[in-house]
Amino acid sequence: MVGAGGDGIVTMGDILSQAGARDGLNVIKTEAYGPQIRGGESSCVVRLSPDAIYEQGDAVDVLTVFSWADFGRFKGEVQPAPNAVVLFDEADPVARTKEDLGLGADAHWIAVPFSKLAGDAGAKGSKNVVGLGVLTALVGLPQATIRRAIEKRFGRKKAAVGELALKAFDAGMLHGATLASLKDRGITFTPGSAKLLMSGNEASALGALHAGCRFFAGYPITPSTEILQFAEEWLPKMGGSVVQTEDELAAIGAVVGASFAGVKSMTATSGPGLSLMTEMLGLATMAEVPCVVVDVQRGGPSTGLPTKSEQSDLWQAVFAGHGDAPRVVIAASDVEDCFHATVEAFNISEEFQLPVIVLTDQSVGQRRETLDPARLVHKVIDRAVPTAAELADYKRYRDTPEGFSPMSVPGMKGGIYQTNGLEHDEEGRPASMHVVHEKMNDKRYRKLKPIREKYTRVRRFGPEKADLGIVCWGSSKGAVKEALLMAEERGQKVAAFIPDMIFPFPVKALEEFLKSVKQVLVIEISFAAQFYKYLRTFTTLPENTLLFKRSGGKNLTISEVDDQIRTFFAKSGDRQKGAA
Amino acid sequence: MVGAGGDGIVTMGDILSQAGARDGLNVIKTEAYGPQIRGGESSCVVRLSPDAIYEQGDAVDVLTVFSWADFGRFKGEVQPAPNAVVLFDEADPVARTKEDLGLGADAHWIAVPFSKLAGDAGAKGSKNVVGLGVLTALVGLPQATIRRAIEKRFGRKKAAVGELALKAFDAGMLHGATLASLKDRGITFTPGSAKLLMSGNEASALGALHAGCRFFAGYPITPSTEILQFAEEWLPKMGGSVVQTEDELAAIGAVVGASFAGVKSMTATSGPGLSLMTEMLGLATMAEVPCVVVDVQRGGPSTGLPTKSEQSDLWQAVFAGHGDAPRVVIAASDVEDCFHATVEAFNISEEFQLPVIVLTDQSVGQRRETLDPARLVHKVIDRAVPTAAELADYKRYRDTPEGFSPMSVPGMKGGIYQTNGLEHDEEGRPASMHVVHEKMNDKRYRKLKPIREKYTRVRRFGPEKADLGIVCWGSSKGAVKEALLMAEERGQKVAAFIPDMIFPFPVKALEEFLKSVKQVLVIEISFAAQFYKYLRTFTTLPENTLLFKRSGGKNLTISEVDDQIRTFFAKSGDRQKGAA
Amino acid sequence: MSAAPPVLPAYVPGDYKTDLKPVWCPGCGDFGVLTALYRAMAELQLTPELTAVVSGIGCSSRLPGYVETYGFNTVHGRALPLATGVAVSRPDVKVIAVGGDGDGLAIGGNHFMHSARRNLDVTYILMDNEIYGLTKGQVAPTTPTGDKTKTTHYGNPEPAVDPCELAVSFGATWVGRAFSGDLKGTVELIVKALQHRGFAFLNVMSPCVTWRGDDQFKTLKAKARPIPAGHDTSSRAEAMKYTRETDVLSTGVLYEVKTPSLNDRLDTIKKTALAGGPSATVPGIIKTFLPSF
Amino acid sequence: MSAAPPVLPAYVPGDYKTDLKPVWCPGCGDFGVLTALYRAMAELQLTPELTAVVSGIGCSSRLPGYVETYGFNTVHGRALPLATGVAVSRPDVKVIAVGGDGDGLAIGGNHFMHSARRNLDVTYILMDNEIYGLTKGQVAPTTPTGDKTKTTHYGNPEPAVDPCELAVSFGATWVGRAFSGDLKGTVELIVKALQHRGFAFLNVMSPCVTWRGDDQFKTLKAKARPIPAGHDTSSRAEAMKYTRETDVLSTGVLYEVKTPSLNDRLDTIKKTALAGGPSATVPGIIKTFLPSF
Ligand SMILES: Cc1ncc(C[n+]2csc(CCOP(=O)(O)OP(=O)(O)O)c2C)c(N)n1
Ligand SMILES: Cc1ncc(C[n+]2csc(CCOP(=O)(O)OP(=O)(O)O)c2C)c(N)n1
Ligand code: SF4
Ligand code: SF4
Ligand SMILES: [Mg+2]
Ligand SMILES: [Mg+2]
Repeated sequence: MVGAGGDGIVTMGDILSQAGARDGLNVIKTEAYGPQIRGGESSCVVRLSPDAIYEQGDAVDVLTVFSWADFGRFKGEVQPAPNAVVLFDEADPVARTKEDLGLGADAHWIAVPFSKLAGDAGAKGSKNVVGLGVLTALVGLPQATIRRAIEKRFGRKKAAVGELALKAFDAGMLHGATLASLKDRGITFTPGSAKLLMSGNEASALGALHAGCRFFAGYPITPSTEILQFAEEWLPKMGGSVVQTEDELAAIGAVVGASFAGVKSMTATSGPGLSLMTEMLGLATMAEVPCVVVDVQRGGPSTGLPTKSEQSDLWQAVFAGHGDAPRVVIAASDVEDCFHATVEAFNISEEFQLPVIVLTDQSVGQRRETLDPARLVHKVIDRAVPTAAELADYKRYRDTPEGFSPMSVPGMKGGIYQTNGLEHDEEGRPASMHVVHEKMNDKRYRKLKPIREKYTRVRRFGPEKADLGIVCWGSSKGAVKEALLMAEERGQKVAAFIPDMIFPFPVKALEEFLKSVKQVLVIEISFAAQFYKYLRTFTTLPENTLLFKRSGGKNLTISEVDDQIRTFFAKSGDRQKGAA
Repeated sequence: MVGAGGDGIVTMGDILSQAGARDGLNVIKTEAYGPQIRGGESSCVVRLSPDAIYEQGDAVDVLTVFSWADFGRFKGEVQPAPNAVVLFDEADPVARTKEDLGLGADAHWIAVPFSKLAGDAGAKGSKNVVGLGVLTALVGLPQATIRRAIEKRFGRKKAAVGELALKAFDAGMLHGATLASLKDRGITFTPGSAKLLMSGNEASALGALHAGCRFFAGYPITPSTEILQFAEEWLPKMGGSVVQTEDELAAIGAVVGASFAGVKSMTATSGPGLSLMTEMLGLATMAEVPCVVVDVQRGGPSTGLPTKSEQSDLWQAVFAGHGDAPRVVIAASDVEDCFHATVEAFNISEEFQLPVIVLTDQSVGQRRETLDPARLVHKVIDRAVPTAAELADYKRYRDTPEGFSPMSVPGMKGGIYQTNGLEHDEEGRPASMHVVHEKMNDKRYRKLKPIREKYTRVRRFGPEKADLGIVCWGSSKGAVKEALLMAEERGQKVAAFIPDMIFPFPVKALEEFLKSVKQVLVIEISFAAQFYKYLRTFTTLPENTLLFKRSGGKNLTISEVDDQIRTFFAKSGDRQKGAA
Repeated sequence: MSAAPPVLPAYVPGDYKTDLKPVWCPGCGDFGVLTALYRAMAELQLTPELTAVVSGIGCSSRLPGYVETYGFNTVHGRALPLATGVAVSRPDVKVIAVGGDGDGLAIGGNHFMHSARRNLDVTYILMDNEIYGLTKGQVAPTTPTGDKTKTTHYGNPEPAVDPCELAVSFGATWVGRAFSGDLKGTVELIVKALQHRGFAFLNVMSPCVTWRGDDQFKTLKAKARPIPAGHDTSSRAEAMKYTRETDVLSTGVLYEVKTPSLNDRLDTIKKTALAGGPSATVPGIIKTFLPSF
Repeated sequence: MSAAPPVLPAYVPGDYKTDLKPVWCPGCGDFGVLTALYRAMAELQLTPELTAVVSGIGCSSRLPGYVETYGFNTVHGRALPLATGVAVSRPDVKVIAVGGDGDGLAIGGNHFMHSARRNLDVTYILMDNEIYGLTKGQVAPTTPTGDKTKTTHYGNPEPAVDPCELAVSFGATWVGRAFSGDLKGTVELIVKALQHRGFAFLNVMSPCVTWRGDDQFKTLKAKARPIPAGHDTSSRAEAMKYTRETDVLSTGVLYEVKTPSLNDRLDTIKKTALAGGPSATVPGIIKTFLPSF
């Protein structure tokens, strides 16, 4: 659906996706806007399916356009399938043809009097609802549910408004009925139990609450702000507190302070904010204070592409910071995963007393996806506090086999200690001798071993032995999974390795995977190939490893992955022929 | 020389090193202090030699101790050679023996009435000058020059003071003459023409002035502050300006602003400051504004070890920053090199319009070394500004084969442009489309190719073909070079590869080096092995590559390198026996 | 510092306009500020190529893209550090810094303090809409206590600051307040601010129609009234009287003193440093490192 | 907030002393502040395990290491953000933030502004020696114009700020000035600051004998005199009279108002949020994401 500001595109998408979720369909919805802060063009893509879906999908089967002029502004972003059903406003001053959109013969090109119908229904502004009506009748959508959704949405404030909207919907339905039915182009399904409809940012925030986070400090930044907003609304209802700080330096500082005080804490930001947090993360590592930072990646460098996705904060997350400063980095690959990754981040951070960064990105953070409520459960681990016995002779930084030691919190009588960001001894006293530094560096890095052993979340898809093995991370998962299914149908053996743990990396698992595939293809959305180069720091990739990388600003598409796979098999096919 | 606060250890070292420099000797001098902000113990090591020297040296040949208690506080930092000549104050309440210091039979253990002689000379506070006198007579130092140095130092304000000091010196000489001469333990040389005596930080600042830097903004931080102080004193005398900003965010911001205005600019800092500059460096990359940052590394993470050296800011310099943000990183390996690296940094930054970071460290930045004035010359390159023709149809970010385009500056009528940190097109207009982002990323990264081709400064030492090839960087050079000489004497074939260009890295040169040696040994002062892992990102090191890495807080010693070399040959010897 | 107005060509407001279309929402107060700036620049005949407009990040910070001078829309909160570099390294360039309340008072607050303290040769125009506009409506340091925003569901628990009061305490040597709904008044004040030598701070109340609704404009319009004639602009205590206002919005010059600007002082330093002698050369400096005895 | 003084044990100043020897130079003014703090804490019988002392980096910021409470010597300029986290997340803990003029007014200036604006439940003691001590003597935001330091060879070209004037304009609800050479007076003021609910700012002039010489102590001692009785501490304009002083150093309480502290306000928010109902649970929140029609 594409239209101008005021056409209600977003509302149209909301109603459609809510209705889908209500009937237990799988839904993924994304929105896009023009540069205008408000009143500019907007587009919304909703994918509905009774089967599992992992990506927004490259091409839309049904396209509704209220304004061809605005459609042009989303060139390359909203792509109709060759056989798409295209509905457009007959009153649109701009004219387009099937050919202009490069559609095939089997595409359906339907002019609809959207504006007129809305006007007749006495609700000029309701082109979007009329559109819903036409679609419902034409391709067969859950009519009853959509009606209820409309009622809820518009009737909320004034019942009359709701009724008007329903009138517009019915008008659309009636018109749709006059058109040759295209039910085959719609979806057939039996309504199931309702699903949650949630964005990745909401899932991250929810994960934090579930993990026991009771202090959140943050500074707004696109595309992460929803996490701050969610926390600000819900934490007070759970006895927690939120501070919108003056900047990101203060946000991460307050988080470290609250955690020092014994309260699970986190912040959320995007690239520019993460860069500003670099120094304070070093303090958290040095003073061994747990803290969680969610970084919703956007296009960089600098202010870059604030509203678009990219996977280019990897190096910043793993390597940034002066000195040798170990911290953990976890990636989230879809909406549900944002929940689990955040809980995991708290578990690791609290157990091992070091900062944990969760990398998500705009595509996962801001898209809405249906989830099964039953899956939003995750074990929660709490920080080890000293026992009475341990308090008897307490050393904050006691050098233990696992590298971390019980952390006392204000209120514990015997647990009083003074700490700092200087190198220090087991008691926390400043010490600048090489021997102490070596010993404490060793202590801080020693934690990585148990973490690596205990947290090995990796995903492996595809056959046990494969001709092509794709290694990627984060939001690339969706497109890769769908491409894998397509390859499977073609009988091509392709597997994928997608780690949740970025640092410390599950090296063993990766090396087993490398052994299980004939050739490796690394895929990432980073011009500098940050993931590929990062992999090289700890593992030796086969000589013939392939790399597909590009800048962000556009999510990885299924067809990009599919092309890579096809080309690979085409080539290897040639090689075999050659060999034969 | 070791003593308590007030013993004048530092002055003693100054006079000795100045006299050495005056007579054309090669001098390296380092100082160390206790945790006390003032009045604490202090030590000073001066190495004098007619031959070239590259390091402070591990063990001192002549040790003067005014207080054994304070000597103890420098355990492991000031180490007498087994056969050292040791002078100590007979009045010292604390007693030590040869054995306590683990000295050999051929060591000389001499009690001297320092305090008494000083008192008798009527200058109680002049133990240090008395000490100089004793040393001069005992091991034979350039007497006349030292006298003049003393006169200059103390006579500056009041002639009388100078005379008193000389009296104390003579008293020391007389006493020294009564002792069995140890001239063989001193140095024999013919005075040459005077050399410069300069610290690495001074050399960096000087390099900046030479390169044409006329704006400096900085915030004090140990161990880099001398650069700010030097700039603040000298830039006004050259028509330039210095601002001590409120923090490092402002410092790098002002530098980028001044450079945008067309003035060569730089800042200097250490780890914590560099971490705070992370975001602004991204803007410099995105808006393609030249700027130079000198990072004098200290022990980290966080506040860490502010007064001690480490090589652990490498990842921060190369990888920090959200998004794909290319910038250049250069390392300086000794005092003279601080000059050249800084000029080179300006040349690259101004020619290619991107930020350049110069990595030095506390050991190089704060030690004083003699230099041949004739060597402080370096070609200077200026920024390309648009010609009248180019201004006719000016595009600030015109997409050129080399990736950079002429940069206009305020005052140029046709050169007016508006820029930003958002992704932008060739005119600098904000653009968030993927295609533009891909194109401009490519433009910004394209600069690395000409840089890599044009700036290939690497150092290679040792035989063309070697059994062992050491790869290290920065201040490790000194110890490695001296260890190489020792190996050579033993007839062991050891070569070393020490790059000045860290990013983009001289990969070709490295790979040739790898081919030229049987086995590789990487040496660095970083617990996390930042250099070793960084090398892996772009080159495949041989399976059997050896790594020697440790935390900082203590400079790399010649014997550490020597031990590595000996062990290697011992082992390989065994292997050969085994083979035989 | 401001270049002497050239005799020819005479610039008209339109000459300072770029052909980039503002991304601002229809009705945004920032349009008023932009128009006022064009007029003020024309009134003073600022030479475009000798003028630089620097900003941070925010809706308001997009402004430099619309002004035909050297312009830099930098990163969030750092407009003044960048402006410092331009102003100090190029005293011949007239430097104007602009931005929002979040940019200048939240993340950039410290630079505001120190730029004012130094009496930096910069005119700083803050477009105060009492909200974070670009990020879609979160609380700002100037949002009144109790107001509901995207990040204050239960009403803003925090007191607001008065940017003009801050500027005075920071040591700004010229402090004014304007309302972008009053074009004429805003032009006048921008002209005065640009004419001041040293750090001039002008807080322009510039409504955000999207996240503060139409009420904001209405209430501001209702409250706005010029500072009574006879106000002693040289007294900090007197200036206080027109800060932390609730029922009125006093527009005009709150405070003004004449003291040497940062560039004046740095000039003096260069003179003292040279003490009449020739300027230093690198070879000359190198010599000072030779032991001379 | 400060824990109610326990009946037993009665703490004596020495109980708040750790056995870490201060690294300060002999004669450093910070010794006076430390001693005064011990006495003030004892006078109020602060419970050590329910007290946290937080600082940034600097000579003065080493102080937490010498106080037997939970202590955190953090990074340069960030004492107040860390203190914010402790104070807001643990309202039962008494939080004291300390640091130097460079730490709190240069790199940390913005946090000072916003902590004061929020009326954060923290007592902030700034040890003002008009210099960067730890880094060996560079100019600070409180160094008088014209003074020579390691980074002002030709005399400091920049005007100084008055930390107390800043605090008032930021919205601090308690502002005082002390001189560490006057132990009794400093103890009294620290006690008052600790008793204040909300953000209390105490600027203690604390000489740096090493980089400001002995004169600094002498001049301060000569200038110091208590604010005249009858001073109206509720008026910003009156407080101004005791700021930017040159010939005298007025010690005492400059400004004091009683308004709800940040924690008071956040408390109210929690009540409103729950509106009498039970607190939210994660499963409950999850349900709100189910389409309900
Ligand atoms: C380091 C950093 N943090 C956060 C952001 C996100 N951000 C962009 S503009 C802005 C604030 C906008 O408010 P204001 O400065 O008042 O400008 P306005 O849009 O209201 O004119 C924020 C928080 C950013 N771009 N960079
Ligand atoms: C990010 C960062 N920048 C700079 C420094 C270096 N530094 C340490 S303390 C200090 C200032 C000390 O002055 P002040 O805060 O007044 O404390 P004082 O030593 O005078 O008590 C500076 C600049 C640092 N540690 N971290
Ligand atoms: S969001 Fe507000 S401030 Fe931003 S452009 Fe729209 S009206 Fe103006
Ligand atoms: S340097 Fe100054 S401030 Fe620091 S301890 Fe010494 S006297 Fe105190
Ligand atoms: Mg705003
Ligand atoms: Mg200080």
